[in-house]
Amino acid sequence: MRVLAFARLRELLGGGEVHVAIADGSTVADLVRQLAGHRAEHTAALSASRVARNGRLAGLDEVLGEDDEIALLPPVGGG
Amino acid sequence: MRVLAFARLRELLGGGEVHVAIADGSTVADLVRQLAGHRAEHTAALSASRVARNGRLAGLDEVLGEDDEIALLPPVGGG
Amino acid sequence: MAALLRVTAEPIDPRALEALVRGDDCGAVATFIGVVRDCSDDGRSVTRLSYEAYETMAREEFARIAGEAKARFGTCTIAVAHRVGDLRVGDVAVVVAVASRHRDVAFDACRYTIDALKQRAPIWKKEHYADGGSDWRENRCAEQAGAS
Amino acid sequence: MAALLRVTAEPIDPRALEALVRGDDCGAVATFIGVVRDCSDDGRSVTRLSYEAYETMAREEFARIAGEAKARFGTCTIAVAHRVGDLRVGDVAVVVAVASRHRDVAFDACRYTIDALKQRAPIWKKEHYADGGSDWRENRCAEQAGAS
Repeated sequence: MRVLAFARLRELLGGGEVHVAIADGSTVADLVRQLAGHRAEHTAALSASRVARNGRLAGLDEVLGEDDEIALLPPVGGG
Repeated sequence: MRVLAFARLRELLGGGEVHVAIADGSTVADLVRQLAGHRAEHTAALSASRVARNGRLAGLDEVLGEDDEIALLPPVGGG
Repeated sequence: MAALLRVTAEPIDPRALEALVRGDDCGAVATFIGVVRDCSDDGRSVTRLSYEAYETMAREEFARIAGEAKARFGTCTIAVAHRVGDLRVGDVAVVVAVASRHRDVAFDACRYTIDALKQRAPIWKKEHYADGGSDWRENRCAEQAGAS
Repeated sequence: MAALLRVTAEPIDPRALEALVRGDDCGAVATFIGVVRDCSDDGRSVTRLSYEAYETMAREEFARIAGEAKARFGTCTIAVAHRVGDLRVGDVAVVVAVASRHRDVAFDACRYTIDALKQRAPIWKKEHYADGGSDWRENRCAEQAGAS
């Protein structure tokens, strides 16, 4: 699936749009674990971030669909 | 002496700058009475107004000097 | 230049006022623009306004207000421009621009300055109505001492 | 048009934003301009910033914030523009313009909107320092729930 990454997470994951193959029935938490991949810096950055699903903040237990637009949102700094 | 009049008082007194002959030792209150001259509309407008002497609000008992700049200030409406 | 008041018969450019107050250490500019409305506070249809000012005293009053704002809220730079003469609906009557390092100071000082100016600056407004009438309008007041 | 958010890589003209919100029944316009400072909150010398935004979500978040502001403070029209890309010291990063009949509503809604946008809009800022370093800076937060 398609995952948008911003700011620090964009840099860590090597791009603003990353493609991830997920198993059927995966949740937001599963996706986050998969993206972190036991890398300490990734884990820290992801745990400080929120996940949006189709433009709304998502809970960790929400089940993902292949067509969802997932976005990884580090702490914001606009304005 | 020279008296500046603004807004409603400018219109009532027939000009933005009026010249008034005052007796030696006249106070602000004397000047106001003299300007009102028993005319009801003038008296009402002056009693709702404040008097500035050389750019600062003046008390009624202050004694005027010939060189003072006196200004008649109706309730303000700026902004 | 820490405080500036302009009384002018020319149209006011809020951007020019902001340029006066801004500096490289300023992260925030709060600007208030007062515009001539088509309707008075009591619901009459307004066609134009005329403003007049006792300019020398207005300048002194503004300097006092700016000093108070800085003492209360913190370091900032404040500029004000007020139109005099005839204005039409949609014209800018007054602009207050405040620049500061942070936005709380800019907002607080901007609001304090326009509130105090409306109460205290020797500036007067005459409203002209669609029905042909006109009236000198006073701002709702705080303290107001009669002169006689 | 009661609420508008623009995310743009082009310089922002606050006057154009004010023109969008103003109408003949609006007596007050309150505008906040956020400007790139030469110094970070922790005192480092800043040479430039880069902003990025999740634009579709930022637009939805702004619509929610504008709705909250109107519900709390009263009728007003709100527009926001936020720069993205590289900005230098003195560049305008964000503008919030609010027009209303009276100034209290305009001031309150303007301040609420910029405060909420800084807390909630999916927009990010990287500071670049004179010493060659850089850092993603987060705004001091209200509620912040971790994702994992």
